[in-house]
Amino acid sequence: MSSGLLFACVGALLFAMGIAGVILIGNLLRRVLAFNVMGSGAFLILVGLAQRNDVPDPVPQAMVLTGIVVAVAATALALALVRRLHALTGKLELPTDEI
Amino acid sequence: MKRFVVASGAMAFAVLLIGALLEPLPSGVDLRVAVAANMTASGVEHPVTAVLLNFRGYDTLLEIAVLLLALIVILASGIDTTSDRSRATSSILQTLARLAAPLMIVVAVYLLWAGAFRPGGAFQAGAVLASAAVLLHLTGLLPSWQAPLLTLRWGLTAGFLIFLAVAAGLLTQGSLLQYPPAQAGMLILLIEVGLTLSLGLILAGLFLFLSRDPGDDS
Amino acid sequence: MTTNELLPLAVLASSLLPGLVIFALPEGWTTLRTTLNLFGAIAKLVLVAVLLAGVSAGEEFGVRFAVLPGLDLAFKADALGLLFISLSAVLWLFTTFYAIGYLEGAPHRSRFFGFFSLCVTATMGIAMAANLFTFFVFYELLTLSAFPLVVHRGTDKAMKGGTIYLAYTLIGGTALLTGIVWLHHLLGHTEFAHTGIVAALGPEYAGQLKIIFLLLIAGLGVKAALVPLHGWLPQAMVAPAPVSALLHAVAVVKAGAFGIVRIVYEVYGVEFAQSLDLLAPLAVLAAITIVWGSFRALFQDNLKKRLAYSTISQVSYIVLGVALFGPVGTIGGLVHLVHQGIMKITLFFCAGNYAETLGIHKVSEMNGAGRRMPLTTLAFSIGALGMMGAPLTAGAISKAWLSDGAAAAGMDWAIWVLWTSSLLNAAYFLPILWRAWFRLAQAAWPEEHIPARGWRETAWLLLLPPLATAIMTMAAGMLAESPGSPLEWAKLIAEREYRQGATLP
Amino acid sequence: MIWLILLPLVWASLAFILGAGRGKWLAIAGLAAQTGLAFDLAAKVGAGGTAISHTIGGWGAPLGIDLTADGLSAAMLLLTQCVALPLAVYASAYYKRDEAAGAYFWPLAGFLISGLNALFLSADLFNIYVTLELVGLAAVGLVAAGGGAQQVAAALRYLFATLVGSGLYLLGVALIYGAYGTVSIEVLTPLVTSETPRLMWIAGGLMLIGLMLKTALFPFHFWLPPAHGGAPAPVSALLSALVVKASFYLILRLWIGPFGPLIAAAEWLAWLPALLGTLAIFWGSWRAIRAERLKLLIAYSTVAQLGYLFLIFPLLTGHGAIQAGVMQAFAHGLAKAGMFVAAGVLIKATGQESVAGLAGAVERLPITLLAFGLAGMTLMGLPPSSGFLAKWQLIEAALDRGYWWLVVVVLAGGLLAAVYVFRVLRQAFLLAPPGQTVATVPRILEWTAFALAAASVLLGLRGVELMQLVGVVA
Repeated sequence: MSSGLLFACVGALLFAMGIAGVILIGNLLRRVLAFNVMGSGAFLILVGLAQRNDVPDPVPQAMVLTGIVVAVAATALALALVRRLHALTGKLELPTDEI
Repeated sequence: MKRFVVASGAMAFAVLLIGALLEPLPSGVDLRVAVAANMTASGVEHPVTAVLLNFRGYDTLLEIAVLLLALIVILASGIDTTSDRSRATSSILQTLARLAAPLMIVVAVYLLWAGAFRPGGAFQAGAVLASAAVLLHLTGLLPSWQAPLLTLRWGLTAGFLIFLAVAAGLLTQGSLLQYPPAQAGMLILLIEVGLTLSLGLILAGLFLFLSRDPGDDS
Repeated sequence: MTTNELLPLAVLASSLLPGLVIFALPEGWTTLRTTLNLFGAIAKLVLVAVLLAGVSAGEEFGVRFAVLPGLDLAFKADALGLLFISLSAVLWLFTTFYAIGYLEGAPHRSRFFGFFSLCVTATMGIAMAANLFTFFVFYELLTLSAFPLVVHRGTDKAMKGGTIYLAYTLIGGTALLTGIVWLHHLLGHTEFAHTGIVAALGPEYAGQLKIIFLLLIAGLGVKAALVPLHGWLPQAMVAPAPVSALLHAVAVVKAGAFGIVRIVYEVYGVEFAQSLDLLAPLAVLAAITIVWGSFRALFQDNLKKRLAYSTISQVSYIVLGVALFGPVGTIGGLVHLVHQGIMKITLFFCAGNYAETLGIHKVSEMNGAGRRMPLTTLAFSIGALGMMGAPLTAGAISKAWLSDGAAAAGMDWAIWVLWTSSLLNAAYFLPILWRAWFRLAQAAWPEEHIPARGWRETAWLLLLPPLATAIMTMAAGMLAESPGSPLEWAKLIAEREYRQGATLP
Repeated sequence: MIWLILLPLVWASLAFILGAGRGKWLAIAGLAAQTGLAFDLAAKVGAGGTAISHTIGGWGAPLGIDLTADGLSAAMLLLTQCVALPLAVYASAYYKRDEAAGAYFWPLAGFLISGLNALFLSADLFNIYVTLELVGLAAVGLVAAGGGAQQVAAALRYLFATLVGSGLYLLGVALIYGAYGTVSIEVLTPLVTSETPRLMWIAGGLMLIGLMLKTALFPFHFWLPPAHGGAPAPVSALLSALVVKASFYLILRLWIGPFGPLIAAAEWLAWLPALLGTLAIFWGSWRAIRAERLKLLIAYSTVAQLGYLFLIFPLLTGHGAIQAGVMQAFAHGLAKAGMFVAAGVLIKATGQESVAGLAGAVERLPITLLAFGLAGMTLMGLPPSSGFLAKWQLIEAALDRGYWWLVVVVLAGGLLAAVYVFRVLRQAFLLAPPGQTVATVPRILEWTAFALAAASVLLGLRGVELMQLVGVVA
């Protein structure tokens, strides 16, 4: 197994863990972290899988850089909203009642 | 029950995906060749930077828009306007931070310049700048930010607008972001300088706008 | 665009444009609103007159627009359509006068007249539709624009009536749409044509065509108030009198009946429909409706509800006439489309006058109304006698042709149906006339709004329209054989609808 | 066509620089210009009969990124600008000066619209991911802007849904790049065959599920009603009319593009979206019929109406299905925008959020009610309206293939829509309760609602050009 493929397999595991976390975890801070784990998994697969014959491919690397910035933006936004919710309700979980 | 279902579902998905990853792949396009072939025309020497700011520069343009957007959303969702609590910080930390900050700026400039031929570039440089600001803030030297004033708003958007202006200006060449090979290096540097500044401010803003404690703990 | 293309559009515009302007008018601008209304109504009459002259001279009027590739919004003013158009246009004018008087000082008049004009526009569209798609567009537009009129008063009772109305018509519309799209799918078009279009399909489609016929008739039967789809009509009588008069006696129910005429003659073709054995069941359904409607009318104390059940019964005369295979029945049905409209609107105008002048809503309150309001009651009597088929009225002509048609078609049972209905008509109308003319009035009227002044028993605008339509009822009966009468026009249509050329007695 | 992306970015940034609550004229002027551009592009594509492309940076796919405007893209761009312009006019009068919710409306709306335009034009899977995030984050920001706890909670729920959705999409893109070394749709499509590796199937599944989550297709609709029902009226309108359509467009684009061979190999797959669409129609209508709050009713109606869009998938192998889908997208886009802004006027004027509080509204706000009624007509699919044409085309396409149950679903959905639309209208026609006070609202709010609703009806009289445009493929 080439190192790239190994990265990709780890990425698959991370993605699965992350998405399970986003679905299951009630605490919003931890849910944001789970989302980041999920994103990292996708990035690992993108870079790892494209790395055929162990020669790196700059295109997915650039894509991952773009993806990371987008993820940073999303994370910051999520954290801001979580803080806002905390300030307004004093809770770190979404209300369960459906409107 | 739900935990079990979701966890086993995720597990099954991972197994399925890894199984598929291990299969032999069809022969597709190999962009490494194309990138290498066009490096000379790209205006930079590092392939990742070439992809980021030239071949797929449009992605980067939109990416900066996303980052700026995130900052605006944070402002829009409402920031606390309660008074900033003074932090008890030791003078040793403050002194160290005062020493570190100029050094970090130098590092940022180096990263920016290095981006043309080795790993580095505007985003990394901006991140270092931002972390300098965060460091100063955490040691109590830089107050957290309130609703941004005009100068700050210009600073936050300048990098993006420069990028946009260059991109649109190059429409005269035939299409968006079509750098003439001769000036490509210059223009990319111009964009990167603008971006470094604005990205530094935006990233710092993501922290400093939120860094007000309305609560009573922590 | 040539004049012949523009004219059908102008007929639509003559009610649509005033309607749209009226919506935007402030409530207080009564004069301008009235002027617009009357201008539209008169302009429409002029246009219709031009069309009538043209069509009888053999000219063709039509225009079409593509809505989607392969789907056209198409209009044509043919003889059959003009029958319905002329009826609606004439009665619209009278109803406009009546409504101006009826609603004087009432709130929301801009809204009322706006939607009223829309309803008339929709009716014109139905009459001039040159294919089923166009027909459906205006058919549903009529459904919708009549809703605000039904619930105009805004009371809980009005809402209940409106909801029932919608439930029936929307579900009916869905059935109709299903049939139309299916037909469009089979044929690739749904253009109306003399002697029908579906015969072009091979015999292997007979089963599908029967189901489509059922869907179409079910959809149209709701508006035509065929039993058992009639439940909405009595409930919709909560609407103000002009609405009941024009829409529920003429436009809406006739739209259904007219649709059935188009389907039988110009989509299926009467001969082809007969060969599929579709006409006899339709005739039976119409017969049941005729008897059942008359029977139920007997037990209604509320005057407007009694009239509503009478409408249910009478509209099915048209359907019966259509379903009687043969030109004589056709003429009877078509001429009744006009005659029933004139007679029933007279009755509704009068019912509105009783309610508006004296507060009379029930048959049991009618005692002595004839002495207090002789002219109104005279008009009412003419209308009622016409409904019974008394000699010299329009009703007599309809019934005579229908009976002859039944005999010609070999359906003698239908004659008995007509006789039964006439007897029942008499049974529910004569007591009203008896009470009005020969019983003494109560001490006080339920709620007297308009005091009598000399000759003027009620407001002029309320009195003149029923008198005019009553005179028309008599005229249509006595001058039936003269050129330009509804009967002559119906004969013209029948000649064109039968493939072999009709042999008229 | 590139200016359709750049212009909103420019006015969004300038509006941000101008400061909180400023920049509305800039935005309206920008949108007016964009509307002109969108019409121009549609005319060019329609007249030329072929797609128009723009190679960014002059590199060309697969190294660079291409923008392509075929009939479908041009139509969606047209819809976006035509809805956004009236909404901008509406919003400029809707937000009071110094209202917190409106402080950053203009920059956020600008980024949202540029994201949408970029998405509709992009022919590059990874670039589409970035635009998806641009749209998603801007939409979340608009929901959260200046809101209370409920709105922030709704925004968070929405944020996680949209992030998971785009995360799944991104993983799909990663797998595709791994398998074929390109993310250009044009380059990729001929490479994919039915003997594609399993990776491609997984990628397709992930992207489809991710995008369905973002489109709020049943059962992924959980986030939509609180977000669309809780946001300010212009935001709800933008979200319901346009944002959910973007991910639908993308599903359609992928379905008929790179994933075509996969679906041809397993035709039963097409029934999955149709089945979910059917459930969405019934469930969404049912909840709309039961909803107590007016805006929640409209939001559930969106859930139901989105279901229609997914009914076209089993029909894509025949004729006219895409046309039906685009017509439905237009019908719903215009009508739902009109309906939400009409509801915004009603709520602003009466101060009541419940359906029951509407009694007497027809006397006080006739134009708004007329707008609501016209929009409702389109949603019910009654003629003459674009909703009717969409339904007609859908039924015909279904009959062509002999799928009778789709016909039944479409017709039953229309009747259910009538139930919830007339639930509102009926209430509005009741006599006003005594002592009710109605605040005056700017007339322009009423008229923009009317314009949108009227457009949704008028399109029903002339759909030929639009359908010809949609017929233009690369």
